Amino acid sequence: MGKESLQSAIIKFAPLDKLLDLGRANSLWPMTFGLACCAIEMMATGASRFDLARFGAEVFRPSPRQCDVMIVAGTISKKMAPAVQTLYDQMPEPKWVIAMGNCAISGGPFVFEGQYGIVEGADKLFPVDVFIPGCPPRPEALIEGILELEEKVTGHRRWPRVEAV
Amino acid sequence: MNDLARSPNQETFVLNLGPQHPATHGVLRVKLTMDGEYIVDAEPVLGYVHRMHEKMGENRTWVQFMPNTARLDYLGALSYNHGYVKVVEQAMGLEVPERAEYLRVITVELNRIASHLLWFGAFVLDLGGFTPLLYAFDDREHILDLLESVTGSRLTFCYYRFGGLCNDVDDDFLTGTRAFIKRLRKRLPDYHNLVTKNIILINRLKDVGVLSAEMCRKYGATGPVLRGSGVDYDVRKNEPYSVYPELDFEVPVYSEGDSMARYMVRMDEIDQCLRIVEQALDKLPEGPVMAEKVPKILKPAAGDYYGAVEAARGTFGIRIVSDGTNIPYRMKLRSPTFSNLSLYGEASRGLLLPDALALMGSLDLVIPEIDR
Amino acid sequence: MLSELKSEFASLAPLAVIETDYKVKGYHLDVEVGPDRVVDAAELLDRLGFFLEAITGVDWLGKNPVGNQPDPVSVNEQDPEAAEAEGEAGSDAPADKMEVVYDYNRTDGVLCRVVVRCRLDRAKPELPTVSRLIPGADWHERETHDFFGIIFTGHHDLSPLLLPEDADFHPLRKDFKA
Amino acid sequence: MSGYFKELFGGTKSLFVGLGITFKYMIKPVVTVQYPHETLVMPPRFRGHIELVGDEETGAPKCVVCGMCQKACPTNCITLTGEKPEGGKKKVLTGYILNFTTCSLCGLCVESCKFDAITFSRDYNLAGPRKDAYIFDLKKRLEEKSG
Amino acid sequence: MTLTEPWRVLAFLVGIIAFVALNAAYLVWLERKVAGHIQGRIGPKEVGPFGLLQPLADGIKLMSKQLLVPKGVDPLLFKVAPLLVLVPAVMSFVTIPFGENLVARNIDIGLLMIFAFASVNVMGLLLGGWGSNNKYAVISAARAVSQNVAYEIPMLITVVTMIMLTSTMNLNEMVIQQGGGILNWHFFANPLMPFAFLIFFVCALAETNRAPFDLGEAESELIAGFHTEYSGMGFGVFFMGEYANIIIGCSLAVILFLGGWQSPFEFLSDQGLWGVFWFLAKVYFLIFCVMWIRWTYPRTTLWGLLNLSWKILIPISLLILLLTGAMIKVWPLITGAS
Repeated sequence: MGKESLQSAIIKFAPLDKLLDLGRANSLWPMTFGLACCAIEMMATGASRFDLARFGAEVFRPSPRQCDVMIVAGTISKKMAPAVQTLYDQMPEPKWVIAMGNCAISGGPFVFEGQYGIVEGADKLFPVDVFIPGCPPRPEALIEGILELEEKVTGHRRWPRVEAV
Repeated sequence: MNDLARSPNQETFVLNLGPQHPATHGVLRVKLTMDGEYIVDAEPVLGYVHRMHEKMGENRTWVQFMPNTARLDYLGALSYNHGYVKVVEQAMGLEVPERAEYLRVITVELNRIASHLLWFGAFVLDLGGFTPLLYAFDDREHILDLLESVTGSRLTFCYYRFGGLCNDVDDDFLTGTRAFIKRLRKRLPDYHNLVTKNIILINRLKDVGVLSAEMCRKYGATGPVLRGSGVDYDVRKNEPYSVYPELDFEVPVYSEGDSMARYMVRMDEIDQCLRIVEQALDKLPEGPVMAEKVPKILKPAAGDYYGAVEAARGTFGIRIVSDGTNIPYRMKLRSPTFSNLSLYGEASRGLLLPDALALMGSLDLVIPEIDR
Repeated sequence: MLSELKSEFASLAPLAVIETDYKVKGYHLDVEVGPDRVVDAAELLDRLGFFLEAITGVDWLGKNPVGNQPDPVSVNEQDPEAAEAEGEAGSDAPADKMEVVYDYNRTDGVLCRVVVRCRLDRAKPELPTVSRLIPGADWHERETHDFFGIIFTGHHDLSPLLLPEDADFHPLRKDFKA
Repeated sequence: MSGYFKELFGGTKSLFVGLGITFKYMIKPVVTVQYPHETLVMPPRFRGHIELVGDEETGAPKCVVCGMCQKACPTNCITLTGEKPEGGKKKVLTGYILNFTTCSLCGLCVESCKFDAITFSRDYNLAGPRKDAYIFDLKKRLEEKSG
Repeated sequence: MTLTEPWRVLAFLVGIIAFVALNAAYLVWLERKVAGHIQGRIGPKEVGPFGLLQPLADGIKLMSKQLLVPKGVDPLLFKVAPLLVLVPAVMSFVTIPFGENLVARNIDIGLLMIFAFASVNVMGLLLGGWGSNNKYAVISAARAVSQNVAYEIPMLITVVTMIMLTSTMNLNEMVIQQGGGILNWHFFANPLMPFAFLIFFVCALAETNRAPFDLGEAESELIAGFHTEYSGMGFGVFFMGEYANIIIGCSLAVILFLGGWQSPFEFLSDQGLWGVFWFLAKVYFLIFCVMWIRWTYPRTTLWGLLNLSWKILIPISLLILLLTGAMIKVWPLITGAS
């Protein structure tokens, strides 16, 4: 459903597209969709110390119809996979996915020989745009992930890169 | 409460408080059969974040299971580390030095305050107030900084070892903790004035989701849920372990059994935890943090052992069955919210939808701990 | 408290009643009963004001249950020794057991944890449900059924609790292959 | 009837007290650390992904390929390859691959290493568009760092 | 600058729609800034200076979003509902006097027209909730209707009291009567007026599903209330409608009680464009209070909400109506006679 990319307009309005991308990049509304421990770090990022609101991303919409980015924060179990797939399909285009934490990237610490319960990585269900490793990653890593997504949407990065000291 | 024994052909509809819902704080699904806005029957459906902890307990060595215990209830992870370490030390008969026990109590109680603060914010968020969550998170960040400077991680700690701790504590942790205690004691009256005394909140919580002591006993509910219904049961007092007997603190008990009582129990527990941390800081002895002769490869004697610890949400019990090798034979994790939630079906019958969510919020659920 | 309990349990013809050392084992009394006596034990403890803490399933494939023989002086210990001897010899010897352990505890300040153990034949693990008496056991039993396939007769709904709805495998059995 | 009025006035009083508190916090300074512009300093014991420690003088990794960390890791994220040069008797490290995406940052590997060859790095803000960027080759990273 | 007829209508039309659109955008910005600072954080900052371009970015994103019409949805109701919320709000700006002679149509029954449109707004919520084939939306629609009906009555009783006091329904006329300094405002006309103002303000809050009464759009219970199924601009129009209704509610409160475009100081009352400044200053102060209340209180219970209206607000507003009526009739007799 919706595999063809949206931008294949016949007449390419470069400045208009750039404006649309800029608008979309600066108001990414995430979905309140916390699975496990990383959800608490996602809430901490929305809280007052790290404050996602500065990037216009603090409107955590509960309904998938009104969000742009799905932050998969936690372990996707096999029982939860169809629900996550439905949520992804319910989101209107253009939509993005951030895989936050090792569990969403590759099953994290719950991968062992003969495991029966979890999907090893969100990219087995739908295309993922930004990966944030860590168990759980610090709130700054999630903000870095959102800046990474904005760089992917607009094509250039407006914020300084921070070297871990 | 109200007469729901309507004629059988009253058309009820099934509402899915789906796996993704802001009020479930995780992936719990509750199948609600509703008659208008009243709940006829509620059936929680679990397993959406089942992470096979007990299966993993059977294919890794005793010390390698440590990170798993922290990922059960990541809000009060240190109590789970403490429970696991305590039951293995009990089985091996290991002696833990005094300083390590005191540091364990200090870090567990700080973690309990952080867990109660997050519950306080999330609970008032369920009731519609957004701001207290941000104030609670602000305080919680201070605790996470303290614990991160000692253990290295913010949420999923792996700090305790069998026989002690993996490294000692430096001085600015101690001064930082005292400063934090002063700061939180100044802010708690604000929380009470903003939320506890608020007439809207009182109307929302008074006589909502009343749990009798008998129903709690029948379902095996423990922790603040049980203490909210008038039963004075706290593992730290009933089965004294670690250095809790040397520290004096009360266990808050309210007998009304409604959501307001459970709310007040947890808010008073924050004060008690502050008292415990303060006393433990004063009595902190010098000395090593790790027992001397801890065997490299741990092999507890064959047999099964049970250990219980007071986690933030209730009694966390671990039943380990060892067959003498260094791989555990069976690891049963008794999580408190599993039993606390099992009474939800019966307790929420006849409630309105917002009251049923207030009841669920007052049970303080962490879903990965229920699904294990 | 313990003496009163032991006398009460005497009427249930338990297979083994052992007083264990709380400091090491974590519980005070370890009672092993047959599958048919489980409901009576639950009813007795419920009457005395205990609450059910947990139900644990253990799969003893190819091993003999080590549960309740901490100190060799326990009261009647015939069958485990016998099982020990020929357990090693036969491959899937009849000794294979599936064990269900009930933990009971008190909340009124008297520190007394009682463990009720019941051993079932691994091929057809079946025992009556206690969820009619103690509603809290409902989910514990469904979960034990999920992981071990132990059938609790009389349970109103033994569908998978933690595993996906259509799960027909029992992951915590020792011979489970993913 | 008196309960009705008492509750009414007590209630409205609590409402205005609540407004006062939020106003007090509105005037208080903001606690935000504006991440890309201002950053927090990580405590010394912060647990980022593990990294090899280079010898002071030669800069070569201290690791002697004993494999203790590989055995200690609960989720076997570390794969070690080393081979013994013909003359010398000590093994030399040729590859140290860390699959950080399955690591749970428990610290058992750092503890099990007797030669202090690995420590926790201080990378707290990793994020990127590619998944395999987080299967680190620690030997190459050490060489780049000591450069 | 008196414009001739067709140009005057065009100018006011453009003015009102620009006022509503700009306000809807920048009230969202103001709300997020106020919420931020109450909670000790900053709010939108990186998008343009002080985050001023944030509403622009939100607008562009919402407009360029895919407009999903889910299967099983009643197509007509689903599409009409957001308009039913926005259009009445915009149209009731026609009779609101922004300045001395700055009013689109100075109709004699301006107040009645505004309340006629206010009731259409409820239809929007109901049809939106019912049309989107979503159980949560149906529950929230039922709640929103019962809440609006419950709070329409005390609001109208208070308005009847004010009409009795000023013996006119023409909004501009009402404001002129409150001329000459702060003491002539109706707020200070007689000791009951502060209570009437409080009741009117609480009803305005409940009417627009805001603050402690947001049971219609209860985020933490009913996912997103009646606009659960709306994506992109459908949700955007609902948002604009909500903020337009808030402005209407606050400006009515200002006109009825706080002296519309009259300046609070005696000597400063030589009008001109100053009237607009005073009017907007008062309206924005009330809007700030609405936001301040929203970020302080939890949500009330449904029966608590209805009890508040039927058992507390209606009796008191009836009492005020009677007492004001008595004061108007009896007071001049006493003072006049003696």
